[in-house]
Amino acid sequence: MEKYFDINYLWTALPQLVPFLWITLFVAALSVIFGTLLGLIIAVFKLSKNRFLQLLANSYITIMRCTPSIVLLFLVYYGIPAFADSFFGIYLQDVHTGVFVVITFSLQFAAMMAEVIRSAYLAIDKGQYEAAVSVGLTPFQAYRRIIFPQAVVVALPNFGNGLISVLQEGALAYTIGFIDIVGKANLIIANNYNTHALEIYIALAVFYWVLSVVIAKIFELLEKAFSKGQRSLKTS
Amino acid sequence: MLEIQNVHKSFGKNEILKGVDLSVDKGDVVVILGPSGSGKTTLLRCINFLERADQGTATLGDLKVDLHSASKKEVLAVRQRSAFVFQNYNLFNNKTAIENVAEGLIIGRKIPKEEAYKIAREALDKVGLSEKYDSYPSQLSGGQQQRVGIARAVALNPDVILFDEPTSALDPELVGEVLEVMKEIAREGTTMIVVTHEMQFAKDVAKKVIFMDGGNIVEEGTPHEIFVTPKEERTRRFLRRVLPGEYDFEI
Amino acid sequence: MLEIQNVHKSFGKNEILKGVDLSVDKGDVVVILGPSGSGKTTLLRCINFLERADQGTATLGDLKVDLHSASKKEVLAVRQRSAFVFQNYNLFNNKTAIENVAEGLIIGRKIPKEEAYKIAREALDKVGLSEKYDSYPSQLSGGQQQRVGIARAVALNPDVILFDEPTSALDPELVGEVLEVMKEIAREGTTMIVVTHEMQFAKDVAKKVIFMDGGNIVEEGTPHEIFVTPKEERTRRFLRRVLPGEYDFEI
Amino acid sequence: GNGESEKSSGTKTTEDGQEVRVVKVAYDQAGKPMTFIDENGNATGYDVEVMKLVDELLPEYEFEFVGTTNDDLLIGVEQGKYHAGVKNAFWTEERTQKFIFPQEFLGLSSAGLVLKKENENIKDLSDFATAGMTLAPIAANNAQYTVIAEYNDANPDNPVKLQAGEEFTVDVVQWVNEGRVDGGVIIEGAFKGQVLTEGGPYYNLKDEVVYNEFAVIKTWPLFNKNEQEFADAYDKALAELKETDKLRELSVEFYGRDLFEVLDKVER
Amino acid sequence: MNSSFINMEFLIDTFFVALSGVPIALLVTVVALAIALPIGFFLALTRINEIPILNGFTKVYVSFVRGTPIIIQIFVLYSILPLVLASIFERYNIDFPIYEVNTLWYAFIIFSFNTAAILVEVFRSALKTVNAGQLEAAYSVGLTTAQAYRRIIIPQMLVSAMPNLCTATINLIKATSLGYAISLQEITLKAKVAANVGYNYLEAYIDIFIVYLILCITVEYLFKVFEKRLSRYKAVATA
Ligand SMILES: Nc1ncnc2c1ncn2[C@@H]1O[C@H](COP(=O)(O)OP(=O)(O)OP(=O)(O)O)[C@@H](O)[C@H]1O
Ligand SMILES: Nc1ncnc2c1ncn2[C@@H]1O[C@H](COP(=O)(O)OP(=O)(O)OP(=O)(O)O)[C@@H](O)[C@H]1O
Ligand SMILES: [Mg+2]
Ligand SMILES: [Mg+2]
Repeated sequence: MEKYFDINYLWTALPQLVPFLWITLFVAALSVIFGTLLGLIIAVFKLSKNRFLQLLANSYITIMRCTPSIVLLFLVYYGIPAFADSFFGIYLQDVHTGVFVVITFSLQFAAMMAEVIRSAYLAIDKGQYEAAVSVGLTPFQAYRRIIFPQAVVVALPNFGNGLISVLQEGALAYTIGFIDIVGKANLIIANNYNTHALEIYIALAVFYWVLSVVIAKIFELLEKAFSKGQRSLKTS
Repeated sequence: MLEIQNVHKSFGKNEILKGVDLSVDKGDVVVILGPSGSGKTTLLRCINFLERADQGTATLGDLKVDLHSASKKEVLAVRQRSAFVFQNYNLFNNKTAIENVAEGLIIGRKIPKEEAYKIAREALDKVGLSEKYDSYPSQLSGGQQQRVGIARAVALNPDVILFDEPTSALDPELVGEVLEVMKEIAREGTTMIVVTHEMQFAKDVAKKVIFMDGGNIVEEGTPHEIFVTPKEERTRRFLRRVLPGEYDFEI
Repeated sequence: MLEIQNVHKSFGKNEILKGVDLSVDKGDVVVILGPSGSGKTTLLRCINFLERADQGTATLGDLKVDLHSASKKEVLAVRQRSAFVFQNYNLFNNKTAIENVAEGLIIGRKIPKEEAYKIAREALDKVGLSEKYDSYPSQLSGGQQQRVGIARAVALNPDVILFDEPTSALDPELVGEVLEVMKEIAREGTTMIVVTHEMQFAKDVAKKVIFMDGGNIVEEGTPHEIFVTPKEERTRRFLRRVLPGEYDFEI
Repeated sequence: GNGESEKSSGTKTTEDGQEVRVVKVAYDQAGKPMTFIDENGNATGYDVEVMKLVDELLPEYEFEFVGTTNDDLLIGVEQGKYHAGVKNAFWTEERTQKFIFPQEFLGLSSAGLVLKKENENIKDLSDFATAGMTLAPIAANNAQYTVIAEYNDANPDNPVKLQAGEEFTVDVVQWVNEGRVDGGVIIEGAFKGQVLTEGGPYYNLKDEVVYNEFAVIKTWPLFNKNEQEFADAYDKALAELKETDKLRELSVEFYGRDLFEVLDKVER
Repeated sequence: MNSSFINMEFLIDTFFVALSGVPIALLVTVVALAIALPIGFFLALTRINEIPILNGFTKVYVSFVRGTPIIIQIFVLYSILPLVLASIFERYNIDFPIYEVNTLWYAFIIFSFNTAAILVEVFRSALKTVNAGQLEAAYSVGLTTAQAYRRIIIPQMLVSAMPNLCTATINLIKATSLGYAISLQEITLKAKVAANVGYNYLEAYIDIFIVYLILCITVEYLFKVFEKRLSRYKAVATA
């Protein structure tokens, strides 16, 4: 198999891929920001007492959960411009591919975050809120100063996982011609007449692996930093 | 000082409070007794608007509010004049002991930070926690946590403090320290309503003991009246179950 | 019946048990007292191999085992001749009351299913739960759960039952029903080792009371010896803290 | 497609006052040597270079080349996001319903089988099918897939085992040499680039594998349904180009061979 | 509204084409789960009990699978596996026609490999939710470790694992859509092949979308029913 596996392809690919790493990270960062905001809204809907809003939130989460990313990506990428054009006569075909990528992964991340936010909120004992209002804080102050800081700690690990998964889903963006790190890898492969893809993909895997380990580590540290005063979960 | 009238509260179809009246004079300690499920907790929670009553009024000094339809402003006003000590402490997990005590002063009462911390330190000293200012709740024993809870209430200098079984989540050995602190505070003339099963405390401290059952006040009177010469059969039955057989009550 | 010798156990650098000896005769009830952290739970757990002791032996009837190096078979043998009642019940959450009791009989003892269920029903009847055969633990009150726990132990008809603070997780009102069941079982001649803070129970039922502190047995004797005429200052100090001031102990 | 998209394509005015329409021409950025991005990040390849020549001949148009994937190119041209697209596309009846195929084809493409040296005697698809050989999967959106599928339709009693797959997972030359499959479909230019060029990735296999051409096929640019005018302009320009040797030169440059020499034998 | 934009006839025809890929997608899902469940559980135990070498191995394995996109895993395994096996077979003169193996086998291996790692984490967190007292109680009535796990721990663990298992299954079904990259005759590939003839991609993707939606919602529903049955014992405590 030495005939086929030529490690030189891997070494030469690494430096070519590096500059595109930031595009991947940029897309992930934007998706995380928009996705979190949208997720917050959906979580509020789901927690509300209004049946209709609950239904809305549940349907949204189910649909997102059940749609393969690649399918969602295509539906957004082709569906939104077509829809905007047919119904509103708005021309969106000049919009950069990256925008659709960000929309897709924001939509998906929002569904994940809605559940993360909701469960973090529910994980905080109701007594914390009651104690806060009983010493004369307004409900808003109670959320901001007591509930929110504690919920953040609960949400952090899942948030980290969500972040890693958005990065990974981003690997599909090249299928609509988006040149991030995976797109670049595909271009390198194409320039080798579609040969030696394995080496290039291993290089990619290395990037992703290191990235995810680093992210997991960062979140572990964040969690530690934020959870001062929290009981460690070790049950004696 | 505090007067509650005709409090009704249902959860779904269950009527938990069936028109409860209660009055406490300034500086008095009232102890509420009663079997599990009789509505003691619910009554305290209604007073502090942790639950909305279906009906009823409360008069706290010159402030008169409807327990059902009070406005946000009125709710806040009642809460700022009262304080609550929870059975399971409910200290703010993300704040140190002193931050727990200062929080309500700084944010709720808008007292300058420095002054608030001074008050908080005094309150913690009073409950014997001078060493623990900067400990997080998770670093304190149950008894210490509950003492922070009491300091948090006391620091607010409220018109009335509501205690909901403040010692029942504690190990038997730790009960004593918390009761001691409560007695001390009572002696200083703080108005208190206390739900508890600690008969000795009721005997030593209470001005009035109230026995509740099934959402009603069955009987009220001095500790002696309730413990030694209860009029109602239900009261007697309850006391027999709770007090050890050989318990020899003397006043 | 049961004889324990020279039990040592450390967690990390902390030596929790420092050579404990203990013997119980058939049909006797031994009560173990002691402050929190003195090693009472650890001792019981070592006897049942829920912890491996660092050193020590146990003789259970004709079975003699090394508490440190017993083989899997010996461990199983000890467990099949003893039973444990846990502070927080530890009922099998996924099994009904009767299944909880029958489980050890059917799987552990290989008793035919039908017979096992018969034994289980009798045990549950004995603790007053004839109505609750098919209830899951989540559908039972704390006192009922602990009674199932006791039935589970009794059904095994073990040489000795180990109780670790069986009432301390219960609401005050529910303590009585469990103590009552335990007294009943003691009266039937079951050998029991009981860690508890219930002095009244110790007084009424125990043949021998053991006071532990810091991993050692400080004093042992009849209830009268320990409660009324304790020899050791440490025992006296402990009793003073645990017994209410006016507690007037008479034997 | 739809009417409104036309308005949105930009126009510019040159210094001599002429209106110039900017059109987007998409190309498959992973289609070396037909369409690809060179080391400097510029669009090139046979199809792209021809379109650049067309652009030169059409002063009223300015081409903007947009690199993308196969799938996006097809849908994008159909929807009007791109005005035209080049991807070494073959002609099929169904595709004429979605796109305008102009009168003039863009170039020629030699498709063939990669085989092990020992199977040199397999000259075309029917030999291949008769020998019961296995074929490497072809991406479902690749025209090669359609060619084989059409052969199978025409020869129902002697079909080739056809499997759809994904471009990047199948390294055709390697698979054939390994023995993972008996043969694979490849474009001549790609084969030359991989195997026959010194320094090519599989130059070391030049004596192990062979390329047996089974067809030379015309390839077409695809135009959006509303771009008839643009397509007509293209036709005019391409007819002009075919008068010259320029296309032949490009064919030699990218495919290593002047395919126009066999034009009279081309069936489709 | 532009009616020519979506070709209804194609949309409907292709729906059934896409639907015909469901059995393969489900087959891969079921086989992958069947292989991954015991492996995942076993590895979770090695993690929880901190068994020296296996624990480290599992950590790396899980971190690789969770750290890299599945499409890359699919590709790397699909390329490497036959090469490695072929050279092993060659060395030991085993005459096995490795290249005639159906892609389905690759799919089984790849998705089992991936799913097992996911399940390690699912089971690990589920095992942690079972109170240690349950095991002790089982010991105290004379059950062996194996008996205790089979009768007490696993039934309880499964209940808290159910929601995550459901998610893992749905993600697995969705991930089989990437099987198109290795010529797996599943939903996405079938629809895309159909789309290629006339370039009806948007219609094809709408069909794929609908098929997955139906499939996953059904699975979600089945899990809910099953979970309810499993957690009978958690019946709301009536105080
Ligand atoms: N939020 C709620 N929703 C429904 N029912 C409730 C709620 N809170 C309390 N209850 C019911 O109201 C009744 C009275 O509860 P409450 O907590 O006031 O009793 P209590 O006297 O404090 O009892 P305990 O001594 O056990 O604390 C109980 O039957 C309880 O189940
Ligand atoms: N698994 C363990 N690891 C480390 N230390 C332990 C462990 N179990 C118990 N200990 C320590 O051993 C000491 C004795 O514990 P043990 O539970 O036996 O005391 P106890 O007498 O039962 O106290 P209590 O009355 O509070 O139940 C305590 O200091 C405890 O922290
Ligand atoms: Mg209460
Ligand atoms: Mg203990």
